[in-house]
Amino acid sequence: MIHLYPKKEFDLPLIAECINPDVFQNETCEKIEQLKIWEGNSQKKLGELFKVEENQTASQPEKTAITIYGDMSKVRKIGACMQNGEIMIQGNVGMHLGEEMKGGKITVHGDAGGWAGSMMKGGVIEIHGNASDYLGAPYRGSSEGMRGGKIIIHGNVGSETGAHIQNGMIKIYGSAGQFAGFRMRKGIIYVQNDCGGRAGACMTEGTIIVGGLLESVLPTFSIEGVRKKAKIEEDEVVESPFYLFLGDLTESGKGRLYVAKEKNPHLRIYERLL
Amino acid sequence: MELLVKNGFVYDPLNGIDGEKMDIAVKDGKIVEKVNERKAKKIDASGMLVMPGGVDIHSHIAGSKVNSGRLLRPEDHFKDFEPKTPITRSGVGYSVPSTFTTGYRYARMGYTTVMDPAMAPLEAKHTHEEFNDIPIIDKASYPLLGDWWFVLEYLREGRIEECARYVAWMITSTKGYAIKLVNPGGLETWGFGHNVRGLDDQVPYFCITPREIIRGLCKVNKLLNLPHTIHVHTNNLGKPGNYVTAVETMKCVEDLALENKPAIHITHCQFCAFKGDDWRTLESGSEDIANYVNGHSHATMDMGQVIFADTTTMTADGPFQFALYELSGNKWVNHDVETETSGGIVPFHYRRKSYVHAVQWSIGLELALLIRDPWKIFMTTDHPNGGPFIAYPKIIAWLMSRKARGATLKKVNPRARSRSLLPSIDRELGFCEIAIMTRAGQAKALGLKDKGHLGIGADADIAIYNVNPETTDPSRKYKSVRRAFKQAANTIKDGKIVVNDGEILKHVGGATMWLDVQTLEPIKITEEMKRKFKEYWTVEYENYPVTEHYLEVSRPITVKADV
Amino acid sequence: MNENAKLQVTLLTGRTIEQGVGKERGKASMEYMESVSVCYMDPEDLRRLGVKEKANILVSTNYGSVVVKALKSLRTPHPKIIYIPYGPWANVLVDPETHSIGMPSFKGIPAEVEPALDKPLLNMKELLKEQFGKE
Amino acid sequence: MPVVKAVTCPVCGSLCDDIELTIEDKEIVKVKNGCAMCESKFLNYNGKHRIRKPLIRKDGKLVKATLKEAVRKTAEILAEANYPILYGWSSTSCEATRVGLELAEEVGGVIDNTAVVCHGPSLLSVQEIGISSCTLGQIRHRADLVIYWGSDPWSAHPRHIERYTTFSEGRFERSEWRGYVAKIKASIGRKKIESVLRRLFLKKKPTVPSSYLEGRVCPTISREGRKLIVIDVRRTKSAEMADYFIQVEPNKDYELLQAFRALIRDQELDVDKVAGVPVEYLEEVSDAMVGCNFGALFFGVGLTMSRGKLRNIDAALSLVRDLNTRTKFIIMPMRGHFNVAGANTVSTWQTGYPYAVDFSLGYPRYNPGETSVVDVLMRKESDAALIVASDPVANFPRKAAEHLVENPLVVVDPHMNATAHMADVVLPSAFVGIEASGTAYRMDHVPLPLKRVAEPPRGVLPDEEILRRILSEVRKIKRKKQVAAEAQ
Repeated sequence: MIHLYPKKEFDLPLIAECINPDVFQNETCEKIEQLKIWEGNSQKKLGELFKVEENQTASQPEKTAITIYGDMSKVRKIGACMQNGEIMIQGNVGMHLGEEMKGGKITVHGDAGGWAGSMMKGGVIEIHGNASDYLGAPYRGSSEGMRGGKIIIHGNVGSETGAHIQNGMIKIYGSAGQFAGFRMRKGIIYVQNDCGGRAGACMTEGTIIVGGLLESVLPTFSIEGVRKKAKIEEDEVVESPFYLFLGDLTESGKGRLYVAKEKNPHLRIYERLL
Repeated sequence: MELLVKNGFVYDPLNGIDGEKMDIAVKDGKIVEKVNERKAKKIDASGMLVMPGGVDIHSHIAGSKVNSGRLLRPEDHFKDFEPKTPITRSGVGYSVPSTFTTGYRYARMGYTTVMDPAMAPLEAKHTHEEFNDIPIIDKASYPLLGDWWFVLEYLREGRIEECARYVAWMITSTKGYAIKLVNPGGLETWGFGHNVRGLDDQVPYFCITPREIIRGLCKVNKLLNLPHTIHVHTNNLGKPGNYVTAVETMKCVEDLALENKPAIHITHCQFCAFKGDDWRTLESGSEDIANYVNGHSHATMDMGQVIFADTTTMTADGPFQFALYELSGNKWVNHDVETETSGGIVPFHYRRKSYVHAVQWSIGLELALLIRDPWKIFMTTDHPNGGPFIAYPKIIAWLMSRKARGATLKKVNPRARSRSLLPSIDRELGFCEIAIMTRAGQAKALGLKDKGHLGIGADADIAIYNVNPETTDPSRKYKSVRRAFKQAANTIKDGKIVVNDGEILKHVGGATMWLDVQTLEPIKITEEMKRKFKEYWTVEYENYPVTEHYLEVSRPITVKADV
Repeated sequence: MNENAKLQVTLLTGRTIEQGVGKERGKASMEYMESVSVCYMDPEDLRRLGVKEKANILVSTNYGSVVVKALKSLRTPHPKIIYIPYGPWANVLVDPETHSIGMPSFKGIPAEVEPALDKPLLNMKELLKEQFGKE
Repeated sequence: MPVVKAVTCPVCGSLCDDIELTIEDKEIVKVKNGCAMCESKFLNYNGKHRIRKPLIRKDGKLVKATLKEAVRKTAEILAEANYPILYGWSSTSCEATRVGLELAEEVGGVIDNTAVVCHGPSLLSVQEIGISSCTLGQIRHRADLVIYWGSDPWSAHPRHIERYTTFSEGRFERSEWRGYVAKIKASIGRKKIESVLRRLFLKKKPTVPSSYLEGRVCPTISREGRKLIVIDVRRTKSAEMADYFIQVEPNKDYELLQAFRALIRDQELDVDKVAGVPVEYLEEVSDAMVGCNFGALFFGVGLTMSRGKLRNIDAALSLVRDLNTRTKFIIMPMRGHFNVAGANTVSTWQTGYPYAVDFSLGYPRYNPGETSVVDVLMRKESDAALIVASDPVANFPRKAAEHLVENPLVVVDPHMNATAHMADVVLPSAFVGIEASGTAYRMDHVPLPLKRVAEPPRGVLPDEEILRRILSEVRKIKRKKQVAAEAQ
């Protein structure tokens, strides 16, 4: 198991794709210290910025684990493209965490920057604090969003969560910003608390479940009925009445938007259509 | 500076040299008889191919459309980038590379001259500004004139000589090189969202047909004595059954050809060689086209080969691009230009497993192989429409090796495979034919006298490829051929060594070639023209022309017209 | 006049031709300053606030507060919508949140307006000094 | 007195190129054809707020310095920085931006232009949807329906309507006000016409529906010829000229746009009102959209800056794209600064990306939100700044400006603006389009030459030249550093 300790408080943005269990695997501390990392516009060695410690363990999964202690909010692309192993961050972390991740697990005991789990294909990301905008969303200009895996956020998230998601699951136990599930094509987004407006804009398929207040439902969604419960996954079902909307009409979509009935009295006007 | 390329196998088809082992001498940027061997810098090319620098007759590398394509596709650049070095500028690549990268990548493949085939005259300054930032290679551009209101109006009235004078004015004002027609008549019609369906359809409000436009501009081209023929992107491009339109287009200028000289260039012919009634019944029309071309001498064409990759289609053919958007559902850019032309962009992924795409891939190669005379068909991908130009080495391998074709054919859509003519074609091109299709023939068709050959006085643009024609059988060892053409051992531009083993050694500015068309009597800018100008365009007459100040390395070519 | 009057409004910032003309005269010019240190309001709202035109008012948002001069809007009615031209005064108030797209929120910001007859309208230099402590 | 014709106006994105300037004793004394902003610029550019000498901050005060010192100081600041930002570019020439990009690459900085706080969201949406557009002449010749959404051309692009849209004279479509304007033009001067027209419009009875005029019968758009529709949160001056005005609730544009998208697909809505506007009004407008021969939708920062930002544009672009299956329709952003389109254009051809380009890793990277200047400032990451022809202290939210003024700050500008007041080095520059030539791109990407019609003050150079000097000085410093490093 590798432990990383930042040697200073970072001001400049850092690009650290090398912090990845696949890269660290079977490397000695000395080799890991030599890995390249960008701080602002200069290239540095990982060892110049981090103290690297190895903790000998016998079990295979722990061997490929990385634990980082400290504020990493300036450090970007940690765990990008990772396929195996585990990263744990005791502190905040910067943008593009686990970008294009294919497997393994990342746990953050703090907040994460934008584009966490961007274009993710597999694996799990669990963030105990908040996450910023574009969770699981694709790169600019691309419509290839998250394809698989699971993202669990215990805090709140910013806007455009799960934009262009094609499969996989995003669970948010706090609140979400605007445009959750923008142009969603498949998969599930669950928001336990409140959700900013325009959820599911331009979605064609997939499911969004809002357990709290949804600011407003787009006029291009039509009410389908009231459902007694909504299923997130096999062992997670929310038992409370939900309004079910279908949309987005602008894309001739058949996406399903569940909105908790009790928390959203302003949607009662739709009941006359049922 | 003097330079001597020693002991290479020289392929210089325009001078009848077919793989002879010889030296090429260079002085002051030109090929010379000989140089002082002791003083000259020597390049040992033994065991290698020596060819004139590559010439590309049709590749969208600059201008407003290309730049909109760049802007449209950050996801296309995202993973393909080139960092700055002490010599080169940084940039991004894949299907629509940034300007610096475009120059470097062409030079790395041994190309030294590239023609951008579509310049909206109103936005010509943009093309030239980008040319200044495309290093190493020489460039020129063809203004889009087939739907220009002046052309439509003068041709309708039969005032061909006046039309010719205005075309001359336009080519010189935009610093252009040839007359480009794209879906003639169709682009004006697209101004209100419609299209023409064939050569004899009327253009609304203008009472003229595509046939009359093509014939008219073909005559204008002759009156002006332009070095290249009219460069035509046919009507009905990209529609099943359009091979008929392509053949008719060539036929319609048959009588205008003089002494077996070409009178028309049909560009990216693959896209207009479709047989069948719809996409389901699509098949290759390559045989019909090849038969026609083999029997006539007034037409040249380029392939427009499809590569299986994600690319960005961009043409001035607005209605075609819209159809492509409807077909693919991908993002779509449209850009109509007042009184002149239109344009469109749609990203497109050619997939091996798609029946239509696999048929298209086959058509391009069939055309190149069924047309017997390599001086009539040139290698292009219509970059980036069929695929990015960096795929040229792949095409060379397919053309030179049945085995290479077979290896790809194995992986394509089975229905397309079973219908492809490729298994029945044994022809494998040699290095000389490749040299014709990738430089000599293109330079000849373009009328570029100093390019595409290594005769005395030619520009010292030379490509050296690390493959030995005596010991390498391209038919079997197509992979080493592909590798060799991907990264030239050396590229020499104007007598300077700019590339060594695929690495850029020098960032030099390439020239912009343009025609200074001199009419018998100078073009008078009448009050009528000025009035029309104010009516037709939203810019002032004085601000329209591209002044020479826009060309950092200007290479004018004077043309004496007959009007 | 109602000393305790406070109005909850939506703040828009944007371009005006006066600001455009003033800008071209020079950003340090009187014209520029006079064109951007104002707030256009619905006359109804002015009445509700109990202030006359050209009176100083204090506009506050979650991000800051600034004194500007109230002007009657000609483009009425737009109750509860106030308009401040782009410039250093507006910037004190706008929402810097970019939602990760690079663009702060310049329009549609919840704000509060109150009369501020006793508070001075700062000039450009004073405002910059107050905001950034540099001159 | 010499008259210079066909001058391109370096003020807004309309880039009118028919300005006539009368020059007397090397000074512009008269401006013909221009709008109020144009006149103001050409007649007042050389006023008392002009910077005439380079300034360097010493002991907290800006003091005069030589150009050489100022360039040297600038180069030192940039060469030593680990994450510098280079911002501005939309009020200078493409030629200057070209050098600016080279400089940014050399110093490994982030180069961003003012599009980021203007139509940046539009570009982001174009990258997802594409855009159906054209040059402005197409609209002049063909458009029988013109819509301005969240844009007030009367104030921000004063001659747009007259030159390119409703009041312009095209081949297939006539100007709506031709007879009118021509008649008055004969008797009185052009300037008066504007005020006459203005008064006329003010007198015109409001036939406009708005959420505040509920209960009225839904007015129909039945007029022949070119129609003008304005959609905005306020009744702007432009709105008063319109045949039809829709007042949308602030921050509800997205809902309205999406509703239009559904309506033109003949979908029914569950709601009666969208963004405060009754659906029947919307149906009227969507019928007009589908029924026209050539429609044009211009949108302004009213859409890019309000809630939804890029997604408002996403919906607008999608709406127009969808309309093309029914008729011909185009859409265009109303670009603000005269060469913001040019700054995007040059940046795109050199780097592949239109703005917010980060060179810190030696190659262009782009991700607005990450590499855009406001975000970099808000995260306090930059450690130096070069501002060219822009005034971010006056344009950025205070919190972003706060970090900017803490950075070593260099300003290249002809005028003393708020940012220059805060700077450590101020380099005076010539006015592009008046004292320096170059190229600018109109909002529809038509390149136009900028003329040099007057002399800059003695010793004052154009941006392009200043940047070249900085670049060469930076290279000198870096070479020295390298030599020193190698010697060790």
